[in-house]
Amino acid sequence: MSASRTRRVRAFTSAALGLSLALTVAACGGTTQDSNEDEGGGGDEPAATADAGGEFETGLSIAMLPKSVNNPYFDASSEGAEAAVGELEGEYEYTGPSDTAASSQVSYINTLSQQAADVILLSANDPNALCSSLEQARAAGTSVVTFDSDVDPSCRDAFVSQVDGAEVGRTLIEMMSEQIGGEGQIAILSATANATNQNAWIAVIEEELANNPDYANVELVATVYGDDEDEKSFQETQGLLQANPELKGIISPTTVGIAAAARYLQGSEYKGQIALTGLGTPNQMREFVKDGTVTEFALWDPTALGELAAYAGAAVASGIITGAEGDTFTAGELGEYTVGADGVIILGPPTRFNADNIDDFDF
Amino acid sequence: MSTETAPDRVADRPQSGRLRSSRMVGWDGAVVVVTALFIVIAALTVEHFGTSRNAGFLILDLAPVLLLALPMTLIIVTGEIDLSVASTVGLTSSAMGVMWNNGLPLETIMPLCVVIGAVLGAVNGIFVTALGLPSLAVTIGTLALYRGLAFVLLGDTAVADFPRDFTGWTIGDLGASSIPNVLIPMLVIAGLFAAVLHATPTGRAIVATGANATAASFAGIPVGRVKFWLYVTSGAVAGLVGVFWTLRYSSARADNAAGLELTVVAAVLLGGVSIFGGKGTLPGVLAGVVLLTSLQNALRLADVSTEALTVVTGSLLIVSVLAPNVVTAVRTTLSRRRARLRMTPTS
Amino acid sequence: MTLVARPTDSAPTTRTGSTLLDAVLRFRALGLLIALVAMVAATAAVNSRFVSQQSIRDILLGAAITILLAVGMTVVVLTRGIDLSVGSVLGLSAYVTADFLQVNPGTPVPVAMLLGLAIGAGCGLVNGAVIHFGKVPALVATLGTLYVFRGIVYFVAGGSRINASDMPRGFLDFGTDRVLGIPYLIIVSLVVVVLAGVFLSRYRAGRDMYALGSSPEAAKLAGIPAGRRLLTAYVLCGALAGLGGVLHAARFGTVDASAGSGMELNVVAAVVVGGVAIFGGSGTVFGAALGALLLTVISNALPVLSVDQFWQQAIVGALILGAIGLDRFVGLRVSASLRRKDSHVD
Amino acid sequence: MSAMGSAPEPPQLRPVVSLDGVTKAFGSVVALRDARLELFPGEAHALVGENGAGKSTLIKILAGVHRPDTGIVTVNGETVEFTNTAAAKDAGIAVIYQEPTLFPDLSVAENIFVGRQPRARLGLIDRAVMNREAAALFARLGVPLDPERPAKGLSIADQQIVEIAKAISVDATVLIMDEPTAALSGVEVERLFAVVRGLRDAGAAVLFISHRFDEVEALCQRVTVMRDGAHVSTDLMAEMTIDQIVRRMVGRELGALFPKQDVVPGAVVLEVEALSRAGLFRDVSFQVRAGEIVALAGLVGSGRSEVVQAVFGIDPRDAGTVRVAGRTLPAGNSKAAMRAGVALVPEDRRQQGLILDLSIMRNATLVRRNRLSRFGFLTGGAERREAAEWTRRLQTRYGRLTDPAGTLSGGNQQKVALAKWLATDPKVLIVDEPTRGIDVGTKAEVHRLMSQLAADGVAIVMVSSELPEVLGMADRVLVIREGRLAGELSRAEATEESVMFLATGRGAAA
Repeated sequence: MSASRTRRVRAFTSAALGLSLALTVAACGGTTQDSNEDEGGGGDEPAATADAGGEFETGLSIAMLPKSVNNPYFDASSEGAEAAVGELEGEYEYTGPSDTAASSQVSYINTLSQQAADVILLSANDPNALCSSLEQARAAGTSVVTFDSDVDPSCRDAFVSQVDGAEVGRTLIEMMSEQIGGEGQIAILSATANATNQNAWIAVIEEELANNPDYANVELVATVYGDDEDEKSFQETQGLLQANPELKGIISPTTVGIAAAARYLQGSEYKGQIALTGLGTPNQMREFVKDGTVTEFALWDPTALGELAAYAGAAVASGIITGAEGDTFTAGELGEYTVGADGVIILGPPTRFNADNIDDFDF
Repeated sequence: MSTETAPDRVADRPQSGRLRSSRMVGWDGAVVVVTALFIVIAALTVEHFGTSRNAGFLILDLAPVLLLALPMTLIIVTGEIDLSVASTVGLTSSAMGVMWNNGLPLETIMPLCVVIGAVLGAVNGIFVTALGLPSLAVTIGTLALYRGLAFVLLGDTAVADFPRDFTGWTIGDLGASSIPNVLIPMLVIAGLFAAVLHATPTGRAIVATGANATAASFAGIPVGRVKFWLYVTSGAVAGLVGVFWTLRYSSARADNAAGLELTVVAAVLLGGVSIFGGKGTLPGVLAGVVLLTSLQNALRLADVSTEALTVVTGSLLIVSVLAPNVVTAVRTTLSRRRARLRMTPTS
Repeated sequence: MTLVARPTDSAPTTRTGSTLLDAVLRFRALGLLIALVAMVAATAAVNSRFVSQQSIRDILLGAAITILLAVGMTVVVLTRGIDLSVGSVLGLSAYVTADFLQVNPGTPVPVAMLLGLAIGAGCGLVNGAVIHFGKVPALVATLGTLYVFRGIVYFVAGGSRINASDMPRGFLDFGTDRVLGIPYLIIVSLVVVVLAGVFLSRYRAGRDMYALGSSPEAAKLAGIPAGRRLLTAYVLCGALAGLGGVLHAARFGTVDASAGSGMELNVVAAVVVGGVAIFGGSGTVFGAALGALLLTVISNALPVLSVDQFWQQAIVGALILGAIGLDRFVGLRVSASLRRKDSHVD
Repeated sequence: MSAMGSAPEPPQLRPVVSLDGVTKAFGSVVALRDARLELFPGEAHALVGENGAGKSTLIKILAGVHRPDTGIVTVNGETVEFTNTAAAKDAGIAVIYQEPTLFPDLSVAENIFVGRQPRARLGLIDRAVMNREAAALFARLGVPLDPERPAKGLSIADQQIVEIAKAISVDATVLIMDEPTAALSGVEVERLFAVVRGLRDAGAAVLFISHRFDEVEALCQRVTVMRDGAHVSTDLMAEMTIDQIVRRMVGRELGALFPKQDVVPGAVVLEVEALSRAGLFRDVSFQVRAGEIVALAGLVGSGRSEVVQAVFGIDPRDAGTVRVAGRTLPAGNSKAAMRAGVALVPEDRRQQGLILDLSIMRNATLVRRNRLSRFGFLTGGAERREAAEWTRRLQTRYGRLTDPAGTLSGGNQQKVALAKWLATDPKVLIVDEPTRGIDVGTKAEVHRLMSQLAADGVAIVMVSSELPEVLGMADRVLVIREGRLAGELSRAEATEESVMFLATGRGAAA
């Protein structure tokens, strides 16, 4: 019955189109990216003014929401935050998804805002996807402080940055240049291609290479992405070495990448031939520093980062700071910090780890 | 008198058929009751669960699962499966980002996404029906392929600058109420699918196809065509979910909805749909979706750890198939025992 | 008084068909090899380092674990089953073994491997029991245990990661050391492939796996102990995934709760590409191993060829579709020609 | 085939296998009630009965496939309870099923020896020995089959030969054969019988199920008749005539069974011209007039079902035309055929005719679902009314309309299958084996119904393997042999001999 068949076909098609059009809301003129440019940015700044000399409130409920819970880096941050919350006599909770999807974090933000948490300390999986739920949470009275990985400045009160991005980039290229004797080809093994932090640091490295005469003989030949997966980082390292026979060194500004690359070099004929540096944790890298695969690498202290984030969060919730530039607060033993532009609070310069000092750290 | 077909070849069919049908009525009914009970108990015992705001969050969370579960139910009822739905969501989301970056108006992009989804579904449909390949293998293949293409399109970047009019509406509420805007269209679509499955000739054809494809084709049902259009529908709905997902999180990303196919299949099976086809009701599936998502919501609110969520989802999936089997096995044993008791004295 | 005879008096002289099918099967393995060689040659043309000793060793190392899992998956798929939980089993075994080694650094490598095998076998037993006794379809059951086992890893591991420095030196050396230039891991995989190949082709229990997948009804009538064989298949698959976990820990030296996530897709792809019929009954572990090798070569070649790495997953998907489509096409052609040959209507 | 020379040995005292008072029910369908059988060493025993008499169920109980609900099975005087086929095998019982049960992916030799392949050192299978032994078996059967080829692609006859080789390879004390000769040629049957006689003379008991009475006479000493799942009689073959046996199988005289009324045929409704499909049938042409019943006779596997399926459009056709009331039907389009007023009640009602898991109501209204809908919706009322009406007209017995069709007895299932097509008010009704496996009473009802439909002007095409049905019902008989139309017989010309002659291309079997 071809008549009924065509009828069905038509019914399917029209239903499909109808559904999509139903969602298309009214708007006729055509909403394009260009018509959208004035949107975004400049969110509602809190009207309150900072009470710089104020005291921290006690009994604050402070929750840390990491990118994913099964990550030792965030475990270390959580330790610091928990200690700080203990100091402040608040309630601390560490919760989050087991995967690193932004949508999973949204559910947790919603849950925390339902539970009327006073402060959410967030390391974001996506700079934009979380904004709407963060706004809802803030409207319900929750203070949001991001750390490690930021969201759009309009959807949080403050961002605790592990480090000044420019300084990380400079440290990385400096270490590399020292290790390869100031000349030769280098490559970068990064995390994911849209990782905000890594991309910022890589930009600094590229700028240094272009403008700083110290690095005139250093050439960046490739940037590859290991997606923060062991296997992938392994393979990308192999690929780098094969594709670039003249390669002298690899910078891996991510903890997963540097460990995977070190492990690969350790078991290959390139051990000792290729310099490897980047950002890694002492516990992960101790092995490779001791056997000479890696000479020196850097990182900030994630525990201190968590601690500072917790103090910053409590400061916002207590009205000590609003996130405006110039606000100051005291973060326990870490000392006094000043809020910079866009509500950014910087922890401090990265620590360099090498055979001499690595045994002093345990994280 | 010729070759003896006899009752033997498919001997235990009649019995299992009867038991299965009574179990069916029992199972999806049971899921509806359990879901209702669960929500009442959770509202009473879990702090913040019963609030209207949480209900709003819950509805937004379950929307994609629910929408994808509708065509998935129909496909599983025909005895096939579509594991590529979440990847289709990812690919349409990526496509949406790319089109937006290229300056297309959203009003064009959104229907286009549905069409793209339908085309992706049609690819599945062609492999399954025209080439006669097992749908499990085909859709595992397209699961990888579509997700891969999503990354090829958009890489690891995200497109986020969608207009607030749209993103706001997606997560917004109806007027001053706390009923999300998406609830009404969602219910309409669900009602449409329920009507098709349970009260139209097409629905009869779908059920017949799953229960016995040979007999269905002898009854003049174009089995292949039915399946093909279901895959197209599944793709179109996945495209719609891709639009919804992108606007809800104001973020078009290649990895959007990764792994969601498992939740969808779990919810459908939990709702009492037989993985072998031929049996299943949409009210049961709706209850399955609500149960699964509200359970996760309640566990999160009760600060139960993520690992428990994972274990619960997996266990529910197994139990939803295992439990009816155990019930059937027990009943068969009992009825056989009864039959023996009845027959022994007479012989 | 009845009409049941079919007097095919035509002398039964032409009863061929074996040669044709053999040719097809050989063609399948041959096709894989050709694809493999072509891939390697093309990449080597762009960059000769791709065929250096180090590079080949890297590829084999990369394939070793996938091959191991593909062997187990082959056994299960032969019986018309599937095991989607292998990635989670690998993760569980990798973490528990690494954790055990952390506490007991003196443990010899073989004991660690036995531990991984045991953990995997336990998981496989759960799968097999749910599938056989609970009559739950393999797809559903193992999809469920994919979640459950991963949940258990999360539970055991939490947010901690076991680093290279936490594991005994000897164990880590096992992950990188070689005999006669061949890394241990490759040797382990090859031994497993050969053993499984012999088991499947030369032992009654192995042949039963083919029989079960080829025709479950006939298997029942033939009195094949389906339950025991199915349990064996899933235990074997789980055990190999468990062993894979130990190798994973030794190779990467870092284990956290997400080890092996999503690996099932690659393993299923390897098996399907390797010519194992997804509905059971035919295929070999050697084919599956070749399939795993081909996938590894491709993923290693992409960065060398400077192809956007995002293509990798799409290529895996396209390969799955291509492999099952090709098998179907060839199968149809063969059965059509057999039908023509066999028919009594000219 | 000549009867065999040697006189049968007198049965020994103790049966090697016996069944007593065995009942077996599948849901509401009782397959066996009080079945009895004794097999003695050294005897070949025939088991006969109509389809659905319970022969296959009885065999499957002996083979360990089914377990009896009640009753006793003994082997060598000891009560046994087979929990699986392996247990029966161990007890020395080998079965050749009527449908070959081979593993398509395994080699022929392996199919024979699966589970008990010869082993060499370390328990490794010794393929050389296995292939040699298989080749020896084939030599014994006189068939040149390659032991190393896969079973995939073997013809039905060759598959059956592999089954036979499998059974004789175990040196069974009891050999059960369920219509083993259905697909074999005369030469192959002779060879098989020679082997079976050898086994029998060596002391094995043989249970032989066949519908070919010449074979039964040639091979067996005793014959057991079953009807409706129960034991009817057991006698020495020599003391029975075929007429007596048939009467006991049917339970009544033959002549009265088939009441086809005489109808003056009307205009030609169905015209089939030069229909062909590669490998299945070729150049089949016939016409059917309104009010006529035309039988398609022929041996199983001759291509009759394939022809009618191509006419209906379930299967494609390579060449030829089909016209209904002058309009040409497109190839391979069953919907067009349905719209033109063609209905097909297929051969296998469990797999093709009905959807057993669905309710009686859904089955009865499935093909009319579009007509019964209002504004595209089905609310259930119309379906219920229609199903109730047609099940009443066909005097179908059921519990509730919402019960699954699988709960019905075979006869009532067939009535539902008929009902769903009769409801479409067909101009051409094609029925494939309309009374296979249903009880005698229902059989008569179905025949009366077909006769009535013909009288009402429906053109009926009936595929049937039962000669009495063909001879009793058909106005004309078309005989198909090996995919070609071998001849056409008028009602007056059609006899068992003439149909058989055309069907086999030679004299009817003795």
